[in-house]
Amino acid sequence: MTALLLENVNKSFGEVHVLKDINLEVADREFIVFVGPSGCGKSTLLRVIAGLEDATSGRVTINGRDVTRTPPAKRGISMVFQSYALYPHLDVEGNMALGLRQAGEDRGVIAERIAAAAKMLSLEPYLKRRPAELSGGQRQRVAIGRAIVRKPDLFLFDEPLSNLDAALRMATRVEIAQLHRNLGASMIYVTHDQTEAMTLADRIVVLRDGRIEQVGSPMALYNDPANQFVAGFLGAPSMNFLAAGPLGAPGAVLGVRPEYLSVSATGAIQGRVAHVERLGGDTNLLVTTRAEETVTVRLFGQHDHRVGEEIGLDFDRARTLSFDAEGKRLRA
Amino acid sequence: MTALLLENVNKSFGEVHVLKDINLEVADREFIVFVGPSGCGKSTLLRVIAGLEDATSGRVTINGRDVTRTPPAKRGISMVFQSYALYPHLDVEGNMALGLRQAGEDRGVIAERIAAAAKMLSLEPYLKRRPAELSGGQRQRVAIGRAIVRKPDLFLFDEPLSNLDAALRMATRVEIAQLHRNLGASMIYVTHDQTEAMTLADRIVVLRDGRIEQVGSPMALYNDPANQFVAGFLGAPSMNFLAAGPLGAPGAVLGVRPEYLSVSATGAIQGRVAHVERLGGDTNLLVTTRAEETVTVRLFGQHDHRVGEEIGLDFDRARTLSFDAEGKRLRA
Amino acid sequence: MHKARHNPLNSLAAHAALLTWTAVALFPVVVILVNSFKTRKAIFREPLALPDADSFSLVGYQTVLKQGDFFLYFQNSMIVTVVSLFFVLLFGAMAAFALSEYRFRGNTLMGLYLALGIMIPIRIGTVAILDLMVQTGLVNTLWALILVYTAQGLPLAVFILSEFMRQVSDDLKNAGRIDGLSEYTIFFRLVLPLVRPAMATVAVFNMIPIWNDLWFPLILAPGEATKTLTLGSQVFIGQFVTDWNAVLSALSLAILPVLILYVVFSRQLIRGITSGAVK
Amino acid sequence: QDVTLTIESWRNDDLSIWQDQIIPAFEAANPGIKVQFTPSAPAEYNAVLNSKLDAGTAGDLITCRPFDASLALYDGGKLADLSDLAAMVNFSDVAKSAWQTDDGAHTFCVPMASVIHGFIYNKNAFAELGIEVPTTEAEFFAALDKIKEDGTYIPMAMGTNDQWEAATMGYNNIGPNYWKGEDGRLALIKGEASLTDEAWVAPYRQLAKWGAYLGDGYEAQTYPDSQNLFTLGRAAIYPAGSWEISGFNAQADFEMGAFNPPVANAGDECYISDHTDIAIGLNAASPNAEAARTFLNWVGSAEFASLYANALPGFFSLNSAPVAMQDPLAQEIVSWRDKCHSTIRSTYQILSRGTPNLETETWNASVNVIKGTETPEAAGARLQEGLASWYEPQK
Amino acid sequence: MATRSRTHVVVFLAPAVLVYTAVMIWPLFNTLRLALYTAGEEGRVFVGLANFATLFGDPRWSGAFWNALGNNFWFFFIHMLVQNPIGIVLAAILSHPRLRFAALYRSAIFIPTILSFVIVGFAWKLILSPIWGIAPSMLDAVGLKSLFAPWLGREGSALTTLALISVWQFVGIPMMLIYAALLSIPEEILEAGEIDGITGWAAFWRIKLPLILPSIGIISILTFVGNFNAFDLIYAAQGALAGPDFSTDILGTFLYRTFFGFQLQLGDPHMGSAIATAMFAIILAGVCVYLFAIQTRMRRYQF
Ligand SMILES: Nc1ncnc2c1ncn2[C@@H]1O[C@H](COP(=O)(O)OP(=O)(O)OP(=O)(O)O)[C@@H](O)[C@H]1O
Ligand SMILES: Nc1ncnc2c1ncn2[C@@H]1O[C@H](COP(=O)(O)OP(=O)(O)OP(=O)(O)O)[C@@H](O)[C@H]1O
Ligand SMILES: [Mg+2]
Ligand SMILES: [Mg+2]
Repeated sequence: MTALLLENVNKSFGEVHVLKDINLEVADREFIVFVGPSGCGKSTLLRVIAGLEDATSGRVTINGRDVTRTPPAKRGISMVFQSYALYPHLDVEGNMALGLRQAGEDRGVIAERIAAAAKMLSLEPYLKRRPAELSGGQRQRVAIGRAIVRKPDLFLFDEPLSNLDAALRMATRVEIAQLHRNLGASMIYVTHDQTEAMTLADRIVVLRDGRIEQVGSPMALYNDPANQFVAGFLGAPSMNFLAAGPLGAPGAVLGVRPEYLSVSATGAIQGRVAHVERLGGDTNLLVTTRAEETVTVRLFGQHDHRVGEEIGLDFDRARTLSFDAEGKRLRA
Repeated sequence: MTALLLENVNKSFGEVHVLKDINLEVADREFIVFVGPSGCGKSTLLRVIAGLEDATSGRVTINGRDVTRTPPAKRGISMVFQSYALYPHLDVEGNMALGLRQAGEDRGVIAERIAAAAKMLSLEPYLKRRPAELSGGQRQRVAIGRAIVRKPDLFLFDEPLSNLDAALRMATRVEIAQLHRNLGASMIYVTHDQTEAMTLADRIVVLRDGRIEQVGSPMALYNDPANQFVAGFLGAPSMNFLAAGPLGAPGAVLGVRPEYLSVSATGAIQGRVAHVERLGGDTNLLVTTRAEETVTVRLFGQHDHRVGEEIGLDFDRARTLSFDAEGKRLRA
Repeated sequence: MHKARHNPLNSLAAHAALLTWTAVALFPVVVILVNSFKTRKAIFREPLALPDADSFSLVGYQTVLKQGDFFLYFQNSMIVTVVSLFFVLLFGAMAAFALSEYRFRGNTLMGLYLALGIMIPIRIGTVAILDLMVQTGLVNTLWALILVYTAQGLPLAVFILSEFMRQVSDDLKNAGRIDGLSEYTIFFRLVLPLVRPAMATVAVFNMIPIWNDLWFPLILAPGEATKTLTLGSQVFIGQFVTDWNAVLSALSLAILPVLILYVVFSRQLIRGITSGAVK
Repeated sequence: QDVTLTIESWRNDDLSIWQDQIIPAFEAANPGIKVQFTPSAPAEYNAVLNSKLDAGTAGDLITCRPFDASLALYDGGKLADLSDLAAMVNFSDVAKSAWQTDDGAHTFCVPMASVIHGFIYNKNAFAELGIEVPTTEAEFFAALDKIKEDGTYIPMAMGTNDQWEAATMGYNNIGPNYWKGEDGRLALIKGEASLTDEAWVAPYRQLAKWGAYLGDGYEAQTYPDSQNLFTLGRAAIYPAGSWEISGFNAQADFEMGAFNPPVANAGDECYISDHTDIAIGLNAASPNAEAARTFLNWVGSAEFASLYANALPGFFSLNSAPVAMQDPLAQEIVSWRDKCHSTIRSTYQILSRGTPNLETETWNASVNVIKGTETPEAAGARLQEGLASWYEPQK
Repeated sequence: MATRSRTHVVVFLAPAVLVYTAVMIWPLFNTLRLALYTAGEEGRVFVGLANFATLFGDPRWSGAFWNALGNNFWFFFIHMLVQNPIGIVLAAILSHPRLRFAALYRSAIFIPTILSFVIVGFAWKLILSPIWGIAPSMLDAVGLKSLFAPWLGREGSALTTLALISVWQFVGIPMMLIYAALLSIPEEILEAGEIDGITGWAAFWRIKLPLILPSIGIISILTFVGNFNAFDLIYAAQGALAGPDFSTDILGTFLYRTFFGFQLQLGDPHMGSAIATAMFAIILAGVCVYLFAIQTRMRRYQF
């Protein structure tokens, strides 16, 4: 079944056309991640799905029901905000209960659901605390808890981890993945973070300037991007683009991921090391080629290259991608 | 020469003892990075060096001059704040000039220095704009520019990149490294970000709970940590710690970095794959061992492991570290 | 502490400046209070002296307290002040919420309309207001006063509260919407509790003119049963009055209640005002 | 079913006298009628009363200011015509003049009291300094000089801060001797005299000399200041209105005497300002007109006259029936009626109907003259010009 | 949410708008309307703008009006020049992060603001009274007796004295507002300044003051509206005649005297309304100048 169906959704704020003909189908239990540069319309799209903004045109269907004119509360969704948006004057329990109480749920049912959510999120010791008395990670979990207790068909997350520090972010990422597995609900997740997108998504939706550029599984997008934008956007360090001139079709651009380059004295590309980043687990070389292009090489493990060193780089032709001058993928 | 010397620096806020006996020597032109968990005292230490907080006891010497009682402006330092702390009412030029004007510098000198800094940071087109009209990355550069024009002996950075998005952060990181090379000043840099710490630092100072845990070059800390805390803190994904029981000394803990584990049917550790994170360039496997420990394995490139799969893991004994029950490194 | 940063001389100067102004601010109040406890002669001979065994006298307070039913007046003043504040806050907050939260045609115009009131002294509308109260039969009831004070307090309340409400996070209100809260519940359960400090600010600013007003009680509710404290004590502040014991005592008595009300609201006021919204 | 009558008044000082003496006396004699006295502050009385009358919420009985303020209310239909009230026969035409239409055809308030101007002095101080009570201007200024020389007392307690003090206790106190009381006043109204005439300028000339005898900083001295200065025994002479008597009796712990405004030369005829000040009328919209008339008849009775005059010494009855008063100071002052000619304040009737308002201008001129910021002649000229600008007979 | 029901907007606005319109705007409008009429033989007569012609054309009226307006500007000027700077300085001192007893000072300085005008007028009249002698004897104590004068009674000084009393009473309001604005300046900006060597007064002039300019703008316009509506203090201290010799007459007292009458002068609602209309126009003009000419040019900073 389709959890969510967007048909020709458009959204304008006055003059500004922010979302352009969005079509998307999200399957049941699917985990969808929206990525794209800042301002491309990710949050807006999420808010249109939530019903916090009305689409200018187009149709939103959730679980087979047309909700285009339905208020947020009746759409069977939950949303977790970047700022958590916890009710500061209510304790953790109150935060989770408010929506249910409003809906007139039975007291017993409310208590039960809160208990279950608190257990799942290890929030039991904090039920009586207010948001101000919680750490960032705990607040994050409360926000998720508030979403869970409503038992929605569709979860919406708008950059839920961006306020957390690195370590916590990693841990919470794993928790969210588990949650998805346990709850069996569909999720739509907006993020800026490569790693989150790659690791959490069943499918990634790449947005750019209010349009969907490509939709697909993380590996499909990584290995088989539809265009130069998607290719460059995914992967860190990002893909090297070389004027293909000497190596391929004239006018075309050749894309090589940094990890597909290898050091070899006789390599096709000759250059000198401009900068070395030693990350412990791997090493990035920034190499300035003869053609004055900068190429990033990613090597696994620790390596002894030094700045200024002349090196040659080789790569597997089979693993390169070509793009035309407009950035469209040229398929062999 | 020593750019900075900290001798037995202590700092308490009322009852709370935040910095405990800090001793540190920073050489001329050195790039030092402070890392450590949130709240460990990184910012406080930086502020003590800057003179924004007074040390409760101990001595701060900058460039051979005891500055323990000197106000910030007279210490020959510059500081870049996490929030940039630009003067919102002044344009870029004004932001850079204010300190010099206050110090009564000659107009010509001021103009010259600003021009030089703007050139170095590619800020020339924006000199007449105010901070509100700049993007995050540009603001960041203005903050750095403001620090540069003062020609300090010592630069202090408090998480200068943490408000930037991933792409910009990567670019600015490289710029800062170049800046360090060009200016030839000493720099002290606080960050949460692994990659920044590893790539920028000449030496990393690991703080924990107000104490220095270890000081050393990034690779030295990565490969030869003094204790379990440092070992676990550096590296992403972080080091696996296994009860060494079956494999080594009883009571001890064995540390293995995820990238030193390899998949091999006959491996010493048997387990099943609990989760697979496919990042495109590399793949992380979370494996639950027979001993119910979770082990992270980092594989270069893309691999086809599936959740639930039974696998064996092998590792190079030479590359493991042992720690005693208190977390102290046990050296062979 | 903070030796490198802070100069003790500066802090001394700061305290000196503040103490000076505090003295200036409190001096007249102290003069009134102190003299209200003195005999008439002592008030004139040594206005700055504290009352001693000779000059101590409560005659002023006795005069004042036997002049009318001060307890009743006090109660009336309390009711009028508190109920008016309640309506100013409630209606003002509701209107402010509508103006700050919803984009609708005429929003700005409505904001301007609601601000007109601070530009014309409401006193000149007295006759029309009295007419209105006569027609509605509210003359000589506390409701007449409450209505006038409510109307009079609304413009400033709307102005201040809408500034504050703009600062309540949109995400929070949206979270409420997704949780199924109605717009009313969002207002009462989420927004109102969060702007409490601002409400205190408005309360303090409105409380003073209401409590101290002489004009409307005189015209709309001069009856014995509805007299307010200020109206009740004006007997001593009239033109032909030389009984300074009574005057000073009445003034002292009039200072106290506002002072107490102020203390009640002031912690919230400081918080409200320092949360930086009246900018 | 009792009827309750409400009285509007500016006399909040008299609240307890009404409550304790006057109202009980009336209620005892008239069962079934209750009376409430609800005064407001004098400064706001006119504004408040007008608002209430316009809206129909004013009390049944209205305390009447003299002349135009009440006349305007009558013309506006707010006050009932009381010409036919039985008790009106108890009042002389002069007594009623302040509350009649200009042609004297209709009377709309029952006169209650007049106040007399003069000087109250500290008998102890006069005795101490060996000063005789002055009867002529020369003696008056000699006395002032003597007090000033001695320095123990401020010669005269008066301030200019409140303005009306200078006009009422100054100009209108001493003026009638110059403009010959009613003769001068009526001539002015008819347009036969002018404010630039010597008779009207001379009082300013005397006032101009007063400044020297007033206390330090008299410019900022308020009316209560003046009262306190005198009752605390720091000043010797107080230019007074007779309404001060009860307050002064309560507060001063020395003996007081009074003298009427000294005349220019010994043996001259003396004139006093015996100003019809307060009356009471019937709200035309009162639903209790019957009971109110009963009350008004009682106010016009000899019983009320005696009650009121003794409760408030200094408010002298306008009733034709003689009133015996206990207070010696009040007796002294009222005795002037016998030796001098009475008149009312010059500006109150007719002459203050337009803008600029002659009364207000007189306040202003009196203050200016005392302070020396305007010469008496200039003041007279300015007032005359203002009056002529709207008052036909003076054009 | 353009397409959904909007009844709640109406519900939220209705009570305030109803009460405000019925009890404030309608009566005020009804009164201002009187400016176009005058009292004739048979009630009210429509005279168009004749009342305004009188107000501005008849030298007696216009003299009083311009006098009041001029005094009002002086009154406002003193507030701007004394009250607001003192408020700013006090706030600047108070906002010092480690100042002790700050809450105490703040409350004490705010106390005059909550007193009624009657009390303020009375208290200061007593203190400045040459008779009662507090001010003279205090000046005497420091050997400055010669400086004393009956300030409230002199034409030259009465208005300024009253303005200063008003400043005394209301300095708490700008202080609180500026204090709030100062506290909202992020600590890091000030610290950046400190590292740049900008401390103490330099920090105040070069960083804090420019950043609180918008608040100062708001305070100025509030002061303007407040001052041009002022009435009570003058009335309480000097009476409706605003003596001596109208030297403390401001629009508020002029309006009161005209509208409600005074002593023997009868109230004239028609001329009164004309004055009120003129006042309204002046205040509105001031507010518009602020809104359109000043506020739009002033930058507000988001920290
Ligand atoms: N209420 C609004 N009125 C006008 N324009 C808006 C509004 N909300 C968003 N926009 C514009 O719509 C575009 C998309 O905004 P949106 O918040 O969806 O971006 P985003 O992809 O979420 O960016 P980010 O990654 O920075 O959160 C932006 O250009 C933004 O300026
Ligand atoms: N002004 C202060 N008063 C009291 N405690 C303080 C103050 N400033 C910092 N602390 C405490 O000192 C400790 C160290 O704070 P610090 O800001 O140096 O941490 P940090 O390492 O910079 O953390 P983060 O990574 O979160 O920025 C924390 O526990 C903090 O609560
Ligand atoms: Mg977004
Ligand atoms: Mg920090």
